[in-house]
Amino acid sequence: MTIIASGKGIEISQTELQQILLRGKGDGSFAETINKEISLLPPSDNLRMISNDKFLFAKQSFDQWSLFCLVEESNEEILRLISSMNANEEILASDYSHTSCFEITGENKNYYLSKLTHFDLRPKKFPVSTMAQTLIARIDCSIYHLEDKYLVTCHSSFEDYFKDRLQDAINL
Amino acid sequence: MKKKYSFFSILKNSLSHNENWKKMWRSPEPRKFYDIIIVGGGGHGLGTAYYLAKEHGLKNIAVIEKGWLGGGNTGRNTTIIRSNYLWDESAHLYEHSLKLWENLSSELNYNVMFSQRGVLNLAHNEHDIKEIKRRVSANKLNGIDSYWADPKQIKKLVPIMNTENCRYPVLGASYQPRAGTARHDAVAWGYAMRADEMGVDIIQNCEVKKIRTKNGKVHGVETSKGIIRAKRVGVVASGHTTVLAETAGIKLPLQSKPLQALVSEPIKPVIDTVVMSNAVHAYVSQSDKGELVIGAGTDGYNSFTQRGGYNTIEDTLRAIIELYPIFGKMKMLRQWGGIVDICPDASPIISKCEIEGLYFNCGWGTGGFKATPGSANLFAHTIAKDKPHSINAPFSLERFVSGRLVDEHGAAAVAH
Amino acid sequence: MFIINCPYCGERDQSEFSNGGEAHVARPKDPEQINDREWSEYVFVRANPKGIYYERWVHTHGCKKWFNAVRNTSTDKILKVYKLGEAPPSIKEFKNTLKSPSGEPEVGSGNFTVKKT
Amino acid sequence: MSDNKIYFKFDGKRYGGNEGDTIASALLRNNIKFVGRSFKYHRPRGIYTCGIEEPNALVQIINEHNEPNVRATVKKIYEGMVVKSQNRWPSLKRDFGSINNLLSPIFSAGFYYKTFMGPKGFWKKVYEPLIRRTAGLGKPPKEFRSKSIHIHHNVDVLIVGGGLSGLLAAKKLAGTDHDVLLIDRDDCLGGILKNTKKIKSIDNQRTNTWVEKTEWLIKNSKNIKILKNTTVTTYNFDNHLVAFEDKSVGKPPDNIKPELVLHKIRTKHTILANGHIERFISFRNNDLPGVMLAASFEKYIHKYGVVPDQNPIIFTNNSSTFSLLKSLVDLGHKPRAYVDVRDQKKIEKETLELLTKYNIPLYAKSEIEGCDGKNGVQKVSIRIKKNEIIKIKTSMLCVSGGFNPDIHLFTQSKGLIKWDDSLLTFKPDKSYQNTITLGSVSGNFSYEKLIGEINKKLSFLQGVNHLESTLDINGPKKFQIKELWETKHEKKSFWSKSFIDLQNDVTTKDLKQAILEGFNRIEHLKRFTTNSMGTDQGKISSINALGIVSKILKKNVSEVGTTIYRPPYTPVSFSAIAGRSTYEFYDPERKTPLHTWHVNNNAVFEDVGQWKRPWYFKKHTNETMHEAVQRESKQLRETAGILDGSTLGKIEIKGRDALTFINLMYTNSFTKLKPMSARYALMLGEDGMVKDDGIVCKINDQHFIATTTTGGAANVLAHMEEYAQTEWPDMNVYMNSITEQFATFNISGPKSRVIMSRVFNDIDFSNDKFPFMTFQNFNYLDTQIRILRASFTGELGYEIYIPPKYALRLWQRIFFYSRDLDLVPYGTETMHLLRAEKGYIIVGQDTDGTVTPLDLNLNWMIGKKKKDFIGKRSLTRSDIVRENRKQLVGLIPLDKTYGIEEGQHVIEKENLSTPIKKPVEMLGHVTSSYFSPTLKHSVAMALIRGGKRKIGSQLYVSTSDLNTIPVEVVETSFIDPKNERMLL
Repeated sequence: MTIIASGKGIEISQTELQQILLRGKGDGSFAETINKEISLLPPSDNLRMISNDKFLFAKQSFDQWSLFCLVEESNEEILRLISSMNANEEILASDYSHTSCFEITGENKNYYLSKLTHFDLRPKKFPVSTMAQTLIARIDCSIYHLEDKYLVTCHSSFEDYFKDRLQDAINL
Repeated sequence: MKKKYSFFSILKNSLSHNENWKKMWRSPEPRKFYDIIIVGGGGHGLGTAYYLAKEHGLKNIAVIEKGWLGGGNTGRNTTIIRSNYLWDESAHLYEHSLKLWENLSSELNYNVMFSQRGVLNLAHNEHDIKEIKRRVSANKLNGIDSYWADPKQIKKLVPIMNTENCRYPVLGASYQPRAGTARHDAVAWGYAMRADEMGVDIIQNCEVKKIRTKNGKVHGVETSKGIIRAKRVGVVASGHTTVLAETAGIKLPLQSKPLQALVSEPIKPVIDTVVMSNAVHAYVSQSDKGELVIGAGTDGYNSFTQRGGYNTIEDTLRAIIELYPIFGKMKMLRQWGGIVDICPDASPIISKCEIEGLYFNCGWGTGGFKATPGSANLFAHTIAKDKPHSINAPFSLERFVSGRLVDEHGAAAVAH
Repeated sequence: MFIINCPYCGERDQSEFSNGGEAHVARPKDPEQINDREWSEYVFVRANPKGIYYERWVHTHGCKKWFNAVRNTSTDKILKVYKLGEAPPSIKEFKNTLKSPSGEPEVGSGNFTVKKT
Repeated sequence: MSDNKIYFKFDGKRYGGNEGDTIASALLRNNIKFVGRSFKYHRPRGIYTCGIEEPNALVQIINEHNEPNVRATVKKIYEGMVVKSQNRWPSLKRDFGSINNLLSPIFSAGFYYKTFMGPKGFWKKVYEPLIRRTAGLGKPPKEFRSKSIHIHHNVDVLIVGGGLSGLLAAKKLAGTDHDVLLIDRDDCLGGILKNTKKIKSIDNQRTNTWVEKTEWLIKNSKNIKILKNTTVTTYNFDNHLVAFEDKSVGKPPDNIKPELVLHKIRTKHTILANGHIERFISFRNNDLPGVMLAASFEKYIHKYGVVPDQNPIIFTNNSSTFSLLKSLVDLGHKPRAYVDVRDQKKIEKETLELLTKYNIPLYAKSEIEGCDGKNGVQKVSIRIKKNEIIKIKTSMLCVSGGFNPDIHLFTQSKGLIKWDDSLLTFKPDKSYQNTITLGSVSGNFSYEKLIGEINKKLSFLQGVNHLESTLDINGPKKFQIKELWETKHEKKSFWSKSFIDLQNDVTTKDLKQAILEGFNRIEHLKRFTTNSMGTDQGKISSINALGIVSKILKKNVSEVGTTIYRPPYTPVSFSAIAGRSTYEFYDPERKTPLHTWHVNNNAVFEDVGQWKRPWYFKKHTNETMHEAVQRESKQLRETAGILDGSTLGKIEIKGRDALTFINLMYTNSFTKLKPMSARYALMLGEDGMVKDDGIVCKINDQHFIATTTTGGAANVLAHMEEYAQTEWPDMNVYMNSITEQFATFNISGPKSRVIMSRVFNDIDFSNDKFPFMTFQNFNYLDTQIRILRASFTGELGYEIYIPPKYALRLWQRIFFYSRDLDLVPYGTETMHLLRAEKGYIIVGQDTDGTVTPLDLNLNWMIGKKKKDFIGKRSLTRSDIVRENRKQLVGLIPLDKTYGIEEGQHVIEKENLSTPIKKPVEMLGHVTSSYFSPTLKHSVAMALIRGGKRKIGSQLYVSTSDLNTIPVEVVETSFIDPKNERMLL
C-alpha cells in the first residue's frame, strides 16, 4: 500500500487487490459453484457487499459480481479458483487482478470526492456495504463503501491520469 | 412596391427621422386555397417560396410558420458556410449553395453579410490527416477551393491557436478560403421580403397540425387558422418534420436531437477564420460584433425541448480553451439549443414521396444553414417540376431502400 | 441534464447513460423473408414522436445494462423506467401527464414563457 | 501614506479605496463617474447600478489575465490592481470613435443590412474590415491557466439568495433532516437589510444584528451549508443548477489556488429567493454619466459607505424611492428635487412628510424630459406641465422605474410567468419543476406578508419550523407604481436619444423604426435592433422595451410576450465551466504496461483514441520517421520484429450459447472451427458495412476470446452486450472486457520461431505442434500466458498474451534471448506498412463505413451456410450487389520512382486542367500507400468503381499539386501471395 496523497482530512493510498469479475445467472447452481470454492454465498441484493475475513463480494448488477481477496492469495490459487468457477459453463469468471485500486479515508472524503464526481455520496443514498459504478474524474470507476473508507477501482491504463487527478483535487 | 436599399435610402430616411421606412413584408390572413404551401418559415422555406416565384414564375404560394420567421434553426445556428464535402453528391449540392451565397446580398438587395473569411477543419491524429487529405483531393478534383494547410500555415491564419502544447496537437487542416459565415436572421428576412414582394403570402403564428391527403394525393393542411387547401405541399420543418410526415402516414428515417451553441461577450477581433475541429470537438468564429460564436455537438437522445445537456456545453468549452488558451478568461454570455433532424447517413433528404404533391426537404442535421440558398433553390425546382434536379436526385428517400447512401459521417462530425 | 433512474443502480445523472433509440423494435426473425423496403425500415427508420416516446437507454458509465424508459420528448420528463422483458406500460397511463412545460402547441415548439390568458 | 487604504490604478491614475470596495464604489469614492464608452456611438458612460445588472461600467483589468468586460460594480479591488476603461482610443476623454455619435442618424437600426452591398468585392475588402475594427468592447484576454474546480452538491433544498426571504427560509429549515444549501452572490448575507433602509428592525433587533444572529443559527444547524460570493447562473432540468463562486474576491489572480469554483447542484427542491432588479426609465440622454438607479445609489450609501452625490435629483414613478430619500436626509444630505410621475394625491404620506420636513422641492405629476452635460450630467430638464420645462443644475440623477422580480432563473427552469397589472411587471405563475419562489421574486413586494408567505409555501416540507417574526417597516407598506416607460423629448432632433439598451446603444427610436419595418414580434425586434443582447441581457431595460412596444402595437404586454431568458444568468468564464478537466487533464492518456520501456527506447508516440501507441522507434536522434519505418520494416522481414499490441481490445465470451452468439456477431462461421483454434473475423453493422475485425479464438463451443481493433474495443463490446441483452435475452452468454488484464506482444519475422523457442524452451513451436491460427495456454512463472500463432505482417508470427504485471520482464527476456538475432521493436506505422504489402486491410483506413466485405474481396469470410448474422440481409440490397461498386484493388506506379499519395483519387484522365473548372470524374481513392523497402517501390490500395474488373488495366492517380501518375491496377497482395512465409 502506497500513500499517494494526504492532508486536509483525507488520505489516498494505492493498493493491490486480487479480483475476479464474475458473470452468471445468479441462480442456485451459480451460488453453489461459488460457495463450494470460497465458502461464501454471493450477495443477492443489487449493489450489496458482503465479506468474511478472506473475501469481499459485491453484486454489481443482476448478472455481475466482483470478488476481492482481502488476504493476498497465491497467483496459482486465484487461477485455480477461476478455472474451477469457469468449469460451470454458465459462469464466466475473469481474472481482474490487474485493476488499479485506491483507498480513500478521512472525515473529508465526501467533500473531497465531490470535486471529482457528481455521484451522491451522502450516507442516506450510499450506505456502508454498498457499491456503485460511476464516473470519477471522467473515468469509469467502481466505488465500494467499506466501514470507514472508499475503495475505488479503475482500469490500469487510466492509472496515471487518475492518480494525477486524485492528487490535484486534494490540493485545490 | 419594391423596396430598394442603399446608402442613399438610409440617408434619405435619416432625414425624416427614420419614420418612413416601409414594412418588409405583409401579414396577410391565409386564403382558402394555394397552389403551393411551404410548411416552415425558416431560411429554407422562405427561400423555396422565393425561388418558386422568381425562377419558376409560380403564383399563389404561401409559407406557413408556426412561430416567427427564422425562429427555428435559422436563428439558432452558428452560421458556418462551406462546401468542402467528401462525396461528389454532397460537394455538388453544397457548392451549388455556396455559389448562390456569393451573390445573395446583391440578388436580394439585402445585406446577408456573407463573409468569406475561410474555414479550417483541423486534424489531430493520423486518422484525421488521412480523412482530410482525401477530402481535400476530392474537393480539388470537384473544382472546389480546398487546400491542405500545415501547422505553420494554420498558425499564420490563427495565431492564437495552441497547436503544440495540447493533448491532441494540431497536425494540419483543410482550408477553404471561400467558406465563411453569414448573418443568419438576415437571410430569412431578405428572402421573406422579396418573396412577399412577388406575392407570396407569409403567414406567421399559424401552426400546421396535419397534412391532409386524399387517394394518395395531397389535399391541403390543417392549421391553427383553419384548413387550407393546396395542390402541392413542401415540408421544410427541420426538427418537426417527422411529426408532420406522420400525419400523412409517412415514416421518415429522421431523429430529432438537441444541438447547442453559445456566444461569448464581445471583444476586439482576435480570430478571423472559422475553425472547426472534430477530435477536440468545438467550432468557433468571431462575429462582426465581436462575440465568439461557438458550436457544440449534438446530444445523443431525441428531444424537442430545445435544450441539451449541460455536460455538452462543458465539453465544448474544454475543447475551446484547449485550442485557444487565451479564451480561458472569456465569458459565456448566452447558450441555447435547437432541434436538428438527422438522417442515418448524415445527408439531407430533398425528395418526393409516395404521396403525390407532397415533398420533403429535411435531414440537414447539424449543417443546414450553409445549404440554405441551394436547398431552397433545388427544392423549388423539385416542387415546380415534380421531379428532382440532377443535383438533389441522389438525396431521395429511395436511397435507404437501395442502400445507395451518401454517408457523410466523416464530414458530419464537423458538418456544422 | 435530467436524472435517469437506472433499474439496477438507482438515480443517476443522464451523462452516465447512452440512448439507444426507439424501444420494442424487434429484429426480424427471418431477415431473408422480408423485402428490401421492410428491411430498410428496420435498419433505418425509428419513431421520432414529439411527446410520449418509448425508448432504450444503457447505463454506459455504470452497470452497462440496457433498459427501457417512457419519456416525453417535449418535456424530457422520464415518466417510467422498466426492465427489458417487462411489458411496455400502456400509453393511457400517461394521458394525464404534462404535455409540454409551458402549454406550447403539440406540433410546434414555440417555447413559450408567458402564460397564455 | 499610512492609512489602510487599498490603492489601484484607473486609466493610469492612482486612487485609494476601502477594503471591500468594488471598482465602482472606489471610483465613486474618488468622485469618478465617467468610466467608459458605449459600443456603437462611443458615448461617455458612467456607473448606472451597483451590481450584476450593470450595462455601462465595464472595464478591463490589466493583469496576468487581461480580463475584458469586467463589471466595475461587481469586481472588488485589490492592492495594485490596474483598471482600464474600454472601447476608446486614444483616451477616455478624447475618443476618436465618438465621431459615430455625430453620424448616429444614419446608423439607424439594422442599417448594415441595407448597405455595404456593392461594388463587388467591397464587402470583403473594405466594409467588413472597417466594421470589424469597431467590433467588441474590451481587448482579448491573455493566456493564463487559472485553476478552476467543480464541486458537486447533492442536496434536498437549495435556497438561492441569502437576503431577507432566503434567511427566513433557511431559518425555517434549520435543524431539520433536509440537506440545505444557501447561496448568495454577495460577500455577506442580508440583501436589502444591508443595502436599504426599508426595514427598521426585526424582532426588535437592529437588522444587522438580526442578520448576524440568523447566520450564526444557520451555521450551527449542521444541515445547512452557506456559499457566499456565489452566483447561480443556470437552471437545468430535474433541478440541476449551476453556480459559480468567486474565490479571489479582493485578491489578485494566481494559478495555484482555484480562482473560481463552479458548483453543480442537484436538489429536490429549489427555493428562489433571489429578489428583484430595479429598472430605469428612458428619457433624453438617459445614458449620461451621473444617471444612476435609485436603489443602487442607496446601496452605495449603506453597503459601501459612499454617497455618490449629496444633492441628487430623484426621479420616480413608484413608492420605493422613499427609502433613498430617507437614507439621504438621515445623513444630513438634501436632494435637489424629488420628481414623481404620480399625482401628489397618490404619493405616499411618509414620503410627503419627509419632503416637507426637509424642505425638498417636490415636482409631482412631472417627469424628467432629459439631461445635458459634457461627459456627465450638469443640468436636468423637468417637464412639470405639458408644455413647461424647467431646468435644474445637478450632477446626479437617481431614477427608479419600478422593479422586476428577478425571474431569469425561474424561466430557465421552464416555469411560466404572467403579467401583473398592478406591479407592471412579469412575475412567476406556475412552476414547472419543484421550484418555490419567495419574496420579491415571487412578486410579493410587501414585507408585511412575507412571513406568512414563507410559512405557507414551505409547510409541505417535512418537519420544518414555524416562523414567527415581526418586521418593523420604514415608510410605505404597500408598493405603488404608475406606468411610465419613456418620456417625450422637448424637441425633435436628429441627435437626441433616449436609450432602451445602454450597452448596445439601442434607442427608443430604433424600436419604433423596427416596428415600422414589420419587426413586430419581440424576438424579431430583439434581433433586428440588438436590444437586450448585451452582456447585461437587458436586466434593467428589457421590460421597459416590452412596455414601449406594447404601447406602439396597442397590445397588452402578455400578448407581446418576452424573449426567452437564456442561461447563464450572468456571464461565466469559460475556464470556470471547463473546470479541471482541461489543460493537462483535458483527456486521459491511456498507457500500456510497457509505456515506460517505449519512452526509454526513443519511441515516438501516436494518439490512437486515448491510447498512446509507439508510432516508430528512433534509432538515433537524426533518424527521420521514413528512415525508421523503412529500417523497422526491412529488419522484420529479414529477422524479426516485436510490437506492443496491448491496446487491441480483448473480450472473453462464455456461456452455453456462446457459439450461436459468436456466429451471429461475425460473418464467419465458427461451428466447425476446432477448439484451441482461431479465425480472422469480420463484424458488420446491420447495414452490412464493415464495422470491425479481429481474431476470434475458440477455447470450446462455450468459451471464446475475441480481439478487436484498438479504436473499436469499447464499441464492439457495447455492440455485443446490446444484442445479448436486448435481442437475445434468452441466450446464455456473458462477456467481459479483458483488454486491460493482458499485455499483448506480436512477434513476427522469419526468426520468430527461434526466438520463441529460446524464450519458452519447454514449448514446441514446430509447424506440426503449433500450426498457424492455433493457440495454447502455458504456465509461466506463477501465472498463465496464452500464445497464438497468427500474423498481420505476412511473416511467421506469434502473439503472446500475458498479465501486465509480468509484461516488462518477459519483454526484456525476449530481447535478451534474441540479442544475436536483431529483433527490432516496431511501431504502428511499420505495422501498417507491412500489412499493406500483404494486402491486409485496416478498418477505418481502407474502409470508411461504406464498404462491405464483398467490396473488400472478403467473400470467403462469409459463412455461406449461416442463415443469419448481423448485417447479412443488407448484403443483398440492390445497391450492394451492384457490380460497379467501389472495390478494393492494389495499385503500383508504372514508373517505380513515383510515390502514390494516400487520399488521392484514381481517374481515367492523364491531364488535369488547372485550375479545375469542371468536376473531374473520380473512380475512387487511394486508401493506403507506402513505400515498400522490400519491393523498392510504392504499393497502394484503392477503392475504385468496378475495381475487380479493372485489374490489369492502366489508370491515373492524382497528386496534391494536380498532376497525375500512371498506375497499374493489381491484386492487393503485393508480397508472398501464396502465404509461404507465414506458414513457414
